[in-house]
Amino acid sequence: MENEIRSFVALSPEEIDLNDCREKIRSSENGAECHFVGTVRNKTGIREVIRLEFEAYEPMAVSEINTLIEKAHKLFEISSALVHHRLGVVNPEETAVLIIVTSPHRDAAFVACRFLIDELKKSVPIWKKEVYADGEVWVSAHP
Amino acid sequence: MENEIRSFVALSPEEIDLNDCREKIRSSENGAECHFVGTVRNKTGIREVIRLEFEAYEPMAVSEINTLIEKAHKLFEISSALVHHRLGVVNPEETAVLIIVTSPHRDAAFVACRFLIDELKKSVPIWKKEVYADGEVWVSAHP
Amino acid sequence: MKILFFGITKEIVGRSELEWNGEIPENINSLRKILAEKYPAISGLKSIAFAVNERYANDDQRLDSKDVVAVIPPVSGG
Amino acid sequence: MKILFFGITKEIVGRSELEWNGEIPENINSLRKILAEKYPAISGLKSIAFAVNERYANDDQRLDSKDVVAVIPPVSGG
Repeated sequence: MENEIRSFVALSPEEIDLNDCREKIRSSENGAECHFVGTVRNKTGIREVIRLEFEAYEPMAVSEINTLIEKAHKLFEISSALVHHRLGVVNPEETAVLIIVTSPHRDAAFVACRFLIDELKKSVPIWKKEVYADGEVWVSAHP
Repeated sequence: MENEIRSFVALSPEEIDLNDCREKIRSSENGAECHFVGTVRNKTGIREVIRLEFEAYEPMAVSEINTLIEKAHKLFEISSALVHHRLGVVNPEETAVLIIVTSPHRDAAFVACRFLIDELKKSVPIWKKEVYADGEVWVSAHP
Repeated sequence: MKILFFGITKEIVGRSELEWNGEIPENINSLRKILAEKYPAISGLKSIAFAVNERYANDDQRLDSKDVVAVIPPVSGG
Repeated sequence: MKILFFGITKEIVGRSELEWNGEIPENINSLRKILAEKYPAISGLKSIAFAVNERYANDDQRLDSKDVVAVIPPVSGG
């Protein structure tokens, strides 16, 4: 069916390989792919980040991400979407999240990719703890 | 210097490897990466595309791309940019163009990546011929 | 009724889940008040959302003894 | 003066470059007219831009015998 979307959602402790992920949702009918890669910075302000620790309410996070992909598919003309988020310890320079959207049109690919990362950050039950040499903080927890 | 941009521009007949390209401009200070990948579709409308052939006015194309990267760097808070375009024969499903932008901020990464592909398509002297089973067309050449 | 805790609320409460053996609160808002009283540090957070059976729930959503309720501190994925 | 042709203009003209041995046209606009006359198929294209020494040039840019001029049909990279 032309109007179906291929999608792939994963939460996992393993490192994310971009080329592997692309293979999961590629097709020969789409000219445009937009990717967003969120990587772990080695600093927050002036504090050195040693590692991140991600935790998720896994079944709900997966279903919320699938709902976002369905919304993106209704709003924009996209053919496939992949959202892969790390769990557990993630070290600086590693990929924490990868989003891939394919479409026949680059406009839709960009806008849908942006939509997915923006909404993921707003509503998907995943939490990030930043660990420094001298302490740790659950990001965004306090006012 | 904090305000310098790392950039990498290439026009080449070799296949483009995304992971290799990311390595060329990555740093541990940037949390956001946006990629645009333009791949060759196997159809234009209903015509089956056998292959594309790209040609460029190489020195001018490279300098125009560098100018676009400088503009993007002035307009948006980005840390690095890579533009890699294929030349010669490119087959369906292969990558024709790859753009990578890194930034501390995902907003800047998305907007600058979009800017670079849009402007590349408007002004960089690269030409694409679509080859079908029964003919060929220089894309956009005629009204 | 089962209650799940994540992120900073798991640290505040000291456990990731608990079986609610008392009277079932009337709705999410009642549960919110009970938890705030029992764990004052929760009130110091930017916000708390709730999910019932893996879906976000409004404050007026009624609760049942078979529900799985999740306490959701501000999310910070990505 | 050297003139370079690319894409469809290379096919129309039948070569990728030519050495201009005649009188140097006053400016890009003059050259545009000469080429359109010599190669009528060029007029059928959506547009033609020119570059002088690897930079885009306006129609009033003056030409010199040492210039390298590129004839640029509609670009279609990406």
